[in-house]
Amino acid sequence: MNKSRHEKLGLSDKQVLDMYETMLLARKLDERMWLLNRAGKIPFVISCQGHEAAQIGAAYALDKERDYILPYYRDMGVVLVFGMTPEELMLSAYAKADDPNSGGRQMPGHFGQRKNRIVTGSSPVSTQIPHAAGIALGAKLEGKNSVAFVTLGDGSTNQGDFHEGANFAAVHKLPVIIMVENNKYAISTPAEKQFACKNLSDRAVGYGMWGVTVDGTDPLAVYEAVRQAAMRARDGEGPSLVETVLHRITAHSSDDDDRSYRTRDEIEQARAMDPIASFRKYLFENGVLDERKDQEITDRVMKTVNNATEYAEKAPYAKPEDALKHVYYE
Amino acid sequence: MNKSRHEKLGLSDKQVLDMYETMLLARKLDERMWLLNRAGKIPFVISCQGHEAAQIGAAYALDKERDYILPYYRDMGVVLVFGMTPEELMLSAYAKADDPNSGGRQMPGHFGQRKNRIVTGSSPVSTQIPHAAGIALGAKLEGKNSVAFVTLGDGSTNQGDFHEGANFAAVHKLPVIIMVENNKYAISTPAEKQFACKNLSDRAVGYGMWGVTVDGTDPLAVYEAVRQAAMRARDGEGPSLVETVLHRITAHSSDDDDRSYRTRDEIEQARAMDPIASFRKYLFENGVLDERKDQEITDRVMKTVNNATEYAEKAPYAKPEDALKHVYYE
Amino acid sequence: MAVLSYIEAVNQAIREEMERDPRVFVLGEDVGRKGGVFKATQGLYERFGGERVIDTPLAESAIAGVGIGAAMYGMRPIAEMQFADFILPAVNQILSEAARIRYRSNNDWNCPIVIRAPYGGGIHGALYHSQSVEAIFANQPGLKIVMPSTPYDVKGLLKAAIRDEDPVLFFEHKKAYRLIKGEVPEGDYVLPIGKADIKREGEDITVITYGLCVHYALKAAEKLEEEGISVHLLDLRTVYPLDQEAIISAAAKTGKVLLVTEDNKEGSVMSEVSAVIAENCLFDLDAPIRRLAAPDVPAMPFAPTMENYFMISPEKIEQAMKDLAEF
Amino acid sequence: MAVLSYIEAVNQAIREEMERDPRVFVLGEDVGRKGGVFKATQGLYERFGGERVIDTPLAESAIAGVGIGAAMYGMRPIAEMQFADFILPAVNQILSEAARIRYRSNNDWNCPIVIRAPYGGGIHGALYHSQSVEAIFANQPGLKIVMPSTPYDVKGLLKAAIRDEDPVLFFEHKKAYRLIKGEVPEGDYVLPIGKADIKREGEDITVITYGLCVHYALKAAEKLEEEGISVHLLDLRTVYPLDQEAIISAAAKTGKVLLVTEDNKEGSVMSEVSAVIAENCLFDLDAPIRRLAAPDVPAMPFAPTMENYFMISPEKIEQAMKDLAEF
Ligand SMILES: Cc1ncc(C[n+]2csc(CCOP(=O)(O)OP(=O)(O)O)c2C)c(N)n1
Ligand SMILES: Cc1ncc(C[n+]2csc(CCOP(=O)(O)OP(=O)(O)O)c2C)c(N)n1
Ligand SMILES: [Mg+2]
Ligand SMILES: [Mg+2]
Repeated sequence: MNKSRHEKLGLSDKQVLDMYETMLLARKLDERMWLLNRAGKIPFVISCQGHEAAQIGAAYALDKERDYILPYYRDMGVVLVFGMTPEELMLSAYAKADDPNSGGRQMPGHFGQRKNRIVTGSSPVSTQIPHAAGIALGAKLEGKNSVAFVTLGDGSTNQGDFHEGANFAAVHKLPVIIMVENNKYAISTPAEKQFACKNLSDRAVGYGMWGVTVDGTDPLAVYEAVRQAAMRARDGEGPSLVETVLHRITAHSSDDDDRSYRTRDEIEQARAMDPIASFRKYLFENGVLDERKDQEITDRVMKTVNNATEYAEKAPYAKPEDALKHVYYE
Repeated sequence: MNKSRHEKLGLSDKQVLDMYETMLLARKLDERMWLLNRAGKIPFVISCQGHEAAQIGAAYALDKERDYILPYYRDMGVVLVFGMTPEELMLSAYAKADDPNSGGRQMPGHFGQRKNRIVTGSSPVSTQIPHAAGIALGAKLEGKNSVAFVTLGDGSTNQGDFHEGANFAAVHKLPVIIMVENNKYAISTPAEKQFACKNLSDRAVGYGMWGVTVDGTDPLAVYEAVRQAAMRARDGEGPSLVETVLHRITAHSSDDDDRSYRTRDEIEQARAMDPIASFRKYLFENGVLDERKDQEITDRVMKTVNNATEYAEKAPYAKPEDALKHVYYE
Repeated sequence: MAVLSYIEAVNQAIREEMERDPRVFVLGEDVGRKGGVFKATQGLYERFGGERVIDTPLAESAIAGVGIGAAMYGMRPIAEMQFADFILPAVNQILSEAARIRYRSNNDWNCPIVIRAPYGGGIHGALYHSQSVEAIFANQPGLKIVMPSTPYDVKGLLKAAIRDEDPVLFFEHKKAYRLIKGEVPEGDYVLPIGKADIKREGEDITVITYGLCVHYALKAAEKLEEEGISVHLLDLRTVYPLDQEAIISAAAKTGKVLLVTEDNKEGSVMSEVSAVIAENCLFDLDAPIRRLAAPDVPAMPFAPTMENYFMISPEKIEQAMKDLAEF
Repeated sequence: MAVLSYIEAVNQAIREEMERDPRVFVLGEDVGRKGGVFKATQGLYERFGGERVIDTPLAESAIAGVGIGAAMYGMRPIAEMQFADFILPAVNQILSEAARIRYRSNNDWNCPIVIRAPYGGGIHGALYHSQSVEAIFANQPGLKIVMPSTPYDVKGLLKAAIRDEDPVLFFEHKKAYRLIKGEVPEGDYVLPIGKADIKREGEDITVITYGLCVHYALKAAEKLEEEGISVHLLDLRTVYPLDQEAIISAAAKTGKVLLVTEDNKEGSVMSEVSAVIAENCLFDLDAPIRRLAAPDVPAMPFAPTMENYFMISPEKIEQAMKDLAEF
């Protein structure tokens, strides 16, 4: 019998089911956050919806014990794989004191958790690319074989820091993976007003690095590309640029209304290319998943989401004067 | 009889002689400035030596009546073609009040002269790339068919502003020509520590623009490339990236001593590939120039250099309180 | 006169200037079809087209730098930074370039650009969508920084900024956008950049502030009025270069000065206001020059508890006014 | 004790720290084989190799940003900006990132980076090689800014900066590099960041300054001594956050204060010093708080006539001291 695609990639049934469950968990957490936002319970959401395959496919290709990740705001899927718990994500959504990312100081989506090597991020886009080079440089100087995995959106590839960071990593052959989640929009601005190249991976040659464009709705394709990039990185072949092409299913954020710049049709199309649905289909077709198992998974995920929500809702805010803490080393 | 290379390009004998004379003038002005610097008469020199062919070849391919140029500090050859006089250049070297670039406020090499559409420049490298896009945008909005020609060094292509400016120009298909004068050094830092791509024109594809690498010691090759880029620009085909590969004959500037990072051999090699010598050879071989004519040209150039020096030396400095002028519109 | 919100005044000023002068155009992130994330440029894309209302790539240094190039060419660009916090990648273009073009070229070139940006907190914006960034720029000759408080001032000052021959940073308080409304003449008018404005005459204490805090201070002043304390309120409007004359006379008038800013205390524009007073009318003072400002922590946190703790409020101003009056 | 120049003290501090701690490394433009354009890192490439003395691409935002990443990882990067003027492309990395990393992560991450840069004029550097840039940064909690005046302070403070758990901007006056010499202990010592230093005790007037101006002020003070005027001189050393206690007691001591900076006047760090005094010891003052600074023009011109006009000198300080003493 022919091997299935995931088997060819060396992924067991258990692993792909795990990936699927994590994708679903990210989605359901995200959907819950929108509900909470619309109910006035949390002030802001910025979504991973439509990006789950790329995020979880990529994260699975990394070494969770030693690699560093520098996720951007949509990367709930990435941080889930790297060990941030649903409770912790909900604490962040609610801006509660025990949010491990920031103690409720930053908006949700501004990830950071040292114990899991999730490097703290900010709002100004693309500043994390040079950081990734710096992390990789530090690891290299110490002789550790860690990879720095950094993500950003398509629009964000036009920032100077993308260029400077990518170039630095390439000159010094640093173990960096730059993954673009190209959803073809920067808020309302469509890709053709953001860049004029065909693929964003066309930029790789200008840095002398390896580049590839893959289907970002297919977790296995992304897994394969990132695994290859990680192997190259560990082998001293330097950084890579992995472009994943996918669709933003929601508006840019809870503050945005995309009907002013996307047609209904286009939004429907994006929804129709839901990576979770297509991965479910793949798993069904390959006999890894069936209705019963799927229901089990969904139930487990929903229970997790409910518990996390309840937990975070009850958790306390930081005290007002806590605003004064941690400006400098104390 | 076979046509010579310049005839094939549509350049007359007079025109190539003129190019040659301008190259020589740039060289001799530059050499004089070094002498003046070593004699303690002027505080600073930054050289065009080795870059003359690229500068003058390029500038000849532009329209001096309507195009805008945004030169960088080595571009004495470019501004000479665009109408800045040797006296004016010497006034700038001496920091005298009548320096048209800045009234003696800026170091030499910081060009600017509105009447000749030489856009004022600063020291921080690469800021001029977005400016060129802006100039081209202005011209486009006004329906003028002007091209914005902007130059920078190889090291400077690693600045964020190069990336952002190039990308903006490409997205808006603006009539911009970005010319890199790649002398393989940024002060002491060699090219391989600056970028890991093969040619800097490899970056063009990442912006979706036309790119080419040419021999920057050959004025005709550069002329041809820039002419093509200008034609494309005027035809609405957007910006181009022209890389000229050449040699920096002097140290980085009068404040630098390149013996600490270049071997004697290497410096000798750079000198041996002198673009003026090779163009002279070409002109001799094609019967355009002979010893007598060459002597005539050299004499004329030296007289010009002498006169300019004398004139500038005698010219007054700005008054101390002139430092207070022109902060805002008066 | 029509009553407009603060952001409607922004929109109207831009629209009228674009109608008046074909050289005026807008560029920024999402300013076109979407009309800006705050809707400051709403309707302009439809009215003037994509050539004059340009959705740019996500790159602030290019937004500023392309604008600067166009301004040198002779256009009148209005560049939008989506949030003031995101002006920082453009600092080199603004300071090294825009602010120095006239001076470095000995008046041969100039750079008539306006850079608009929404600043300020109290809107659950957290660290990077709440900042006051004026102090970073308020030390750069060649630049002007306008921070209006009322819709009337917005319209008149934004028009003046667009017509100004030099670069102007125009910071708009994002909480004021919809909160603050006021009468705005329909027709064309400009207000002078560089002039402060007395927003309330009073005798006992002088309060100097700008932006949203003007409204908070007015509220507090009304309260104090009931208690018999009369507040003189100066709205700086332009925070760089400062209107020294207006500051000196406002300070000298009551001899008791409270300076209020939403920015962190150390190094804010209020330090300069204090220095001007201390240099010029020290002997008119009956009390130390007080400053009420945000605590010296990097920026406003997200959680409501800490955000409120950080943010200036009418109550905090009222308390500070009372303390000063009783000094 | 050995007599070192200011720049030798820089070099020695870095070398000793690199020997002490393998996590310390240097990155910047031309810092390797060339040893830096001013030779601050001379000999380090030969001693420690290209892995720890890294010639970077010409890209300041990456120099800062890569350094920040390495600092978060746990290294102790010393990033060099070739001239302070060229720190501006890195402002976003320094302010949005370095200064906010500890705060935004609620103490989970930190960023122990040192960013060194030569600043200041009087060396025919013209607009873009002469600037004082501290005011741009001196309003950002999370950051520290050190500007030493003597080789002794340089060594002790640079070592402290390298060992500091938070980001430090370390600005070195480029004219002082070879002009200023002084005794420096051979061994290891650190000086406290955040503490000003009395460089001269006096009774009649107080001068507060930093950097090269400290030496100019000392020179002027010696002159005035001959005329019977005794000058108390406080060297800020750290210009952000300020040593308020030292400022207050130095100001209160004589009641007559002159603040001197080579930077433009409006919005300089001296505004904050003045505001601190006006807030805390107004009634101890016998004269308005004077500021002596560069004129409010964008930057120092190249021509010697205009450069001298712009630049602070011992003579200008002497005159200002006299005027104040006679007030
Ligand atoms: C420097 C900077 N400028 C502007 C913004 C505001 N902003 C937040 S997200 C965004 C669009 C990002 O688009 P893209 O990189 O494609 O990522 P996506 O949201 O599509 O995943 C913008 C403009 C910002 N965060 N940082
Ligand atoms: C932003 C900035 N950083 C640093 C410098 C200092 N600097 C002046 S020229 C130069 C090297 C430029 O190299 P390259 O771009 O290759 O041009 P070249 O001098 O070789 O022609 C450097 C680092 C500067 N002028 N601007
Ligand atoms: Mg996108
Ligand atoms: Mg070069």
